[in-house]
Amino acid sequence: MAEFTSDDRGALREALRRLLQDHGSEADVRRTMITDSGHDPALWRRLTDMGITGLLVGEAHGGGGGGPIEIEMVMEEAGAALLCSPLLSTGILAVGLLQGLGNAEAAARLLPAIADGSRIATVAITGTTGTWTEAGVGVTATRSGEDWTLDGTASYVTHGQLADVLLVVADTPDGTAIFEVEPSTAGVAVAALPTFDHTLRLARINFSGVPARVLASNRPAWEAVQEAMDLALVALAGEQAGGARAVLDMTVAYAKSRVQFGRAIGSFQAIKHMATDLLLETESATSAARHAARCLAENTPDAAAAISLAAFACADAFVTTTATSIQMHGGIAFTWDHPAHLYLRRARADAQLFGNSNYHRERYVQHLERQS
Amino acid sequence: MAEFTSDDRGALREALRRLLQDHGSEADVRRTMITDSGHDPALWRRLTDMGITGLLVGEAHGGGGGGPIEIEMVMEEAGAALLCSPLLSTGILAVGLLQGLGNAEAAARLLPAIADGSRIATVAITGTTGTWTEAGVGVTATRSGEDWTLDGTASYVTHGQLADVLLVVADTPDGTAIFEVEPSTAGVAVAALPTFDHTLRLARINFSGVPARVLASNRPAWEAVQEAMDLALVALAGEQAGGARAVLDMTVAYAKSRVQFGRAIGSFQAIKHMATDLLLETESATSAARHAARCLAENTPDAAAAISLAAFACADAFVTTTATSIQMHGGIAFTWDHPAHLYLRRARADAQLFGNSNYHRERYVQHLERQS
Amino acid sequence: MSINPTDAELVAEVREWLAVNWDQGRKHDPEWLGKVVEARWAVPRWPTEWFGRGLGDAQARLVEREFKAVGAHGTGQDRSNLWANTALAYATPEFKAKIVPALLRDEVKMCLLYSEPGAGSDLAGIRTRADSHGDHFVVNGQKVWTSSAADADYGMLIARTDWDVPKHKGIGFFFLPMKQPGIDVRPLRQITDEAHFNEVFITDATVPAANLLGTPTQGWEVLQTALAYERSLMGDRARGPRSGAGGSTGDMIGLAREAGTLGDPLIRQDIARVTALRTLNGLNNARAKADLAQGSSSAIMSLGKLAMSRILHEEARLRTSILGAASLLEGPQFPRAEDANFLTLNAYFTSIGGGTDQIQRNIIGERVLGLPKEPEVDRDMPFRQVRSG
Amino acid sequence: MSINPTDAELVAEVREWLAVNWDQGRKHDPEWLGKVVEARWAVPRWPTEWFGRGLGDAQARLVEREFKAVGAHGTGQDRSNLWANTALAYATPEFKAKIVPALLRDEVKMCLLYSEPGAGSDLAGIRTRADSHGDHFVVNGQKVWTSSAADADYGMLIARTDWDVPKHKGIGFFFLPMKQPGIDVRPLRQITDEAHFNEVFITDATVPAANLLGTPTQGWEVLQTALAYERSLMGDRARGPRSGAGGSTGDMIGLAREAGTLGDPLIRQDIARVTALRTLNGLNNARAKADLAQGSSSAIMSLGKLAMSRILHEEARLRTSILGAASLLEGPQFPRAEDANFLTLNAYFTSIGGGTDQIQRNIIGERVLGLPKEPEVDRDMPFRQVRSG
Repeated sequence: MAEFTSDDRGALREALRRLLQDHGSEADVRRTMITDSGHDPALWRRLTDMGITGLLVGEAHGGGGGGPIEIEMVMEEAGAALLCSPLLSTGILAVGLLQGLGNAEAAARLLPAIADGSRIATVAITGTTGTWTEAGVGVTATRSGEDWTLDGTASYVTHGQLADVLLVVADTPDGTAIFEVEPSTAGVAVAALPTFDHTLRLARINFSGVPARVLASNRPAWEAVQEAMDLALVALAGEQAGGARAVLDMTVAYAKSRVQFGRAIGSFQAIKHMATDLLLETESATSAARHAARCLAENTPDAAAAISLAAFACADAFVTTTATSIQMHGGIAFTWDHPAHLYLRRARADAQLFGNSNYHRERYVQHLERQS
Repeated sequence: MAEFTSDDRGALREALRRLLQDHGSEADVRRTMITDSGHDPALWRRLTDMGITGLLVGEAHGGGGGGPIEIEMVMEEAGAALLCSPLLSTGILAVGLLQGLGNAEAAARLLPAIADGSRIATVAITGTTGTWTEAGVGVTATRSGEDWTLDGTASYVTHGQLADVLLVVADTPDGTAIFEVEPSTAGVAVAALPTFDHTLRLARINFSGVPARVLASNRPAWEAVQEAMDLALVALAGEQAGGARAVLDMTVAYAKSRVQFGRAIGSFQAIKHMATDLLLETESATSAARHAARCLAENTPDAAAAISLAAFACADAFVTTTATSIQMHGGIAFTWDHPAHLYLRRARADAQLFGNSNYHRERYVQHLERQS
Repeated sequence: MSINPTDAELVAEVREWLAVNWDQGRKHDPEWLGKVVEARWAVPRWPTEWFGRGLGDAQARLVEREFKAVGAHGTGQDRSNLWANTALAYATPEFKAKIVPALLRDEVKMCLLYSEPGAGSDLAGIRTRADSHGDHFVVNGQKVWTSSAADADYGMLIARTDWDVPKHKGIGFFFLPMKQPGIDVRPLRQITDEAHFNEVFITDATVPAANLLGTPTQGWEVLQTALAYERSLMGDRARGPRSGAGGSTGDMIGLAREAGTLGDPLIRQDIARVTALRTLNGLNNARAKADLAQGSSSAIMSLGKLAMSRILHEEARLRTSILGAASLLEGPQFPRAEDANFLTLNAYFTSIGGGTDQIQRNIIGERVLGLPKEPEVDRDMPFRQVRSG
Repeated sequence: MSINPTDAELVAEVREWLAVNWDQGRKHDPEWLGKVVEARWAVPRWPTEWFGRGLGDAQARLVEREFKAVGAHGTGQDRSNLWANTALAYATPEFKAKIVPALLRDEVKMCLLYSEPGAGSDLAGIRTRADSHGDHFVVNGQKVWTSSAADADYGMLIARTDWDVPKHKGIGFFFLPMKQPGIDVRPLRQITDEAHFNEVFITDATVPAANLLGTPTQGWEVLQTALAYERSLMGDRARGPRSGAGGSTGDMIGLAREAGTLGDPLIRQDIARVTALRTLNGLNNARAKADLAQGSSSAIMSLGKLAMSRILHEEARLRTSILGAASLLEGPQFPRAEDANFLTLNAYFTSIGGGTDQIQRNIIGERVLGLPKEPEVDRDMPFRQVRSG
């Protein structure tokens, strides 16, 4: 991994923030979210130029060699700006899986194009149950000599309709394995799913006798998938913390300027106390996300616990903050043109991806049990 | 059952309220709760004279022939006044069990003395696990010819140390059965348990080869026990609703009179909004308790659901109201001499007796499933 | 029409009239309503000068019962017709004579022009102005959260007529003609992606002085009367699931069974908790009605909207829990997700609309519990000096 | 003592001094403290006129590190000695000369006489009076929530000296001698059945005018200084389980395992939720410290008390859930129940004491988020006219 100094990080955050101000404003988000692809290729190229899409890719493969700390930071900014992009799928989940598998050939073949933004990859994990566990996998792989074919359905595939490369998690008689499939292969049917969060894209993908290249792993494949999801959860935690912060700032600003009964509504205890509670939620989410990133970067023994904690704490904080924010704004936030609901939609989506809060709380308790 | 008109009920409530104002004031409660017996025999006689102790006992056995509606009402007043008495154990739980068993001999022998307040009875149900289910019973009965002996431990026996008669729920090879034991019998060891709620008395009772009279039932004995507990739960729900109401009234009165920053604290939104939420809790608890009483009195098909609902709704409302009340009072309620903590102690006790809220919520869902 | 009829006489009269005039296939059109008005059944509680019979509430309910029995519409407007009641109470005789029968016959469409972007919780802070020009007023400003404004013939408008008195004291209440050039109605897109409401931009619109209700500065009082009518009618305005397929909004058991999560102990506890909220609200309302029937007013009535707000938010949250990842989706293909997401957003209609939960708590704390009001900084200040934003 | 020593010189000096003067078995008695004061190690940041060395914070911390390394006590009082710092900042030269060395040597016991039954959240609303009689003041009133009042030689007292100015402007700050007839100290029994605090009834007690800190009406300002010292020291004042057997207050897993409820999915979720609160607070504090170390102040600091209040209430609730019916009991026989119940009550010490959660939210909302203050009805009114109750 490359060494990022705190100055490097600060500069990257600042540059990204400026980029998103200029090219990822609320108006840009609204324009982009109603397109089919749901992302802005021009902005994607700028993100690539800034090294964001390849941030996690090793330098040997043309990436920035960043790690969890850097991507968490990037995602705070992405969350604050409601960035519409497949970054989570290609730059984090797919990169994490490819780098974690230990398949040098696949890494060398796929990572450079992901890093330079020319190919978009994603990972198909869960089936129609929407549970991101080994039991939830909905695709089965059958072997015939050296050839594998895939059958079944993957669903809730993030940015599945944009992907040039699908990394498919499938059951085999010998356990979970990972396969590489091009969506154009015969037997692959990619159906876009309409999402409540209009800034997200999800797909259901049917596989019917699809020939697929197995990406052998030098370790149990599900472990590598779980690790990639852990990396994605850290990234999501950052997005949630950043989103919560943006909503809090927006809400506090409104509470200072909106006057009712001859005074700013933020002077009323009801509003003031809600704002204070949201501040605590937001600060805690930020701490949780950054701590999880640091633990994962340093591979500490409690990294798994820290990630589970961040997963539910940040998910709940983002939902609570956005939901309360609408109430605090009153009627204005009940309109489509106000951004509050866009954040609520994102918060509700983020709270489901890769397992909901109850699931992560249970995981967290299991870690606590092992530590106790 | 006797017919109580709404005027009868109003008169009874009014008389009881006056009695408790005169002889069950906070000072009386504080004086009584530190005695060994934890109740005031003189007040007990007055309650007997008013027909309270025998309210549920059939007229044939010298009682008032009242039902769930009347006892719920009585318990609202008892809860408001933090009445220290074994009413719940003897006048409700034991009476309910004796009348539900269908053992005419035992009823004729025991009920008149319970009604006239001269004997105090209780029911020993759970063992040391403190779960009021059939599996939680901690006493075993062994038969030898016509003779039965009891071994084991009953715990959390309400007013066990005051009782002249113990009705003991025990496991037999043929299922649950009910036994009658005098506490003075050799092999019975009654140990008072120190309770956090100083207005309550609980005992642990060890049985070691204790000869006992079986009270045969014309129905499965556990059903009769469950019915007696349902009656007790309705009574407790009334106590909780009444207690919550008293605490709400006390708190609102304080919020009107306490001045800080040059104005009554009840004019601040933080306090006002808390008070409003407590009003909703209290009204809902009152509705739930009275509805459960009515359903039980009329033996409606959804009576069991109504009782479970009241059990958790009233328990939670009483705990929430008392806990919030302390916060709303501030420092003054952190002192021993303020009554707020007495209510909190009672609320916490009531929330455990005969099953906690999680248990009753699960029961409620089971009823909903059957209805759905 | 008999004067001071007995109950039996009244019932006989209304039955006979219905037997002659009502046929089942009949539509509730102005023609039918015209007959009802003419026969003095529309507003039997009202005085005889105004299409009524001067009946007491009990007898008027007998009339309503008979109408209901045959499925006929149009009576009881003395309780239900917000517009007509408000006009009857405050309009000038000339305007009343024109508008009241038209309202009773449902010949004019109405809308409410109360809230403004700058005056939501603080309705008395409106800044739409109505400037007197002798026989008419000229109105300028912006209103919001107006239903049915595009079709309306008149809007019940509150506007500021005097800027030099405190805020409650300089407001006029008008029947503003909506079909005129100065009025621009635009649909207001909600977070649910529906448009049940409008924004109304008013530029130099005119309203005859005769359309003023009460005096030019009595508008706040008129408004309170109108709002009281509205509240007494409102009941539960919350809407059910959009898909219409969700069955009873309270049937979380069925939803969980269908989603395969009914066995989850966490979901089960949550179902108990949330179902209880709705059931308790029903029990509270039943108790309030029983109290009212016995003549004692009940604190519980006021709690209904606040309780419903919590119920709707909690039910939406529970639906989301039950569905899990399926709640990521929307659209007609995914009706359960559509419901959960729609209800999540639409719950704010109840927790914000018609007074936010926070305002409701103020009102209940003050009116029901008798807690003192907050100091109001702008209450006695000339409105011109009141801070806005 | 060298002037402007290098770090190395300073460390050498303190090490040498400790080597000569400190022995391990030594008690922290006034004699030892006297040596520390005399050698100017007690308050190295203070000026040389007042037992100090005028050191910067970094060097003073080097001294503290050396003391700590050998287990010696008594330095760093320029950070930790609330009483001496307050006196140094505001006392008259004559009183300062007398009291400051005594405080540094821990020869006088102190208590705080701030809160009153009528002035809790609104501390500036105190009604204890101090009336000037030339060279002394006569004090009358009642204070509450005082720790250690029975043993104290002096109480730091705020009392009203001028009733005709607004409430913040008529307060004096005194070192009140406690051992005098007019002072009656009574234990205050808490809901936990402990008595860590006192009520102090003050009847015609006297305090020399020399014991006044600042001017007779500068007390509110002096108080803010004293409170700031107190806050910077406070840390987590919440106490652990009374039984002492509960291990880490956060170990809910162990408690549930012992109670046999660790398999309950509801308990497991609750453990996750509540353990997370404590862990998050720790992470927040660590982040705040890191921010401070980097020179940027942090909003998080202010949130600690509010967060801790919630943690303590939630942990107590969870303990109760884990125990179930066992929580009905109390006493040394039932240490787990004793803990759950004690902690349930004692949580209010944090959520009420030192500013209620509600007041904390006001402070955070205003100071951290910059939200505007509420209108204060009594802020500029002569105190004599302020409503009390």
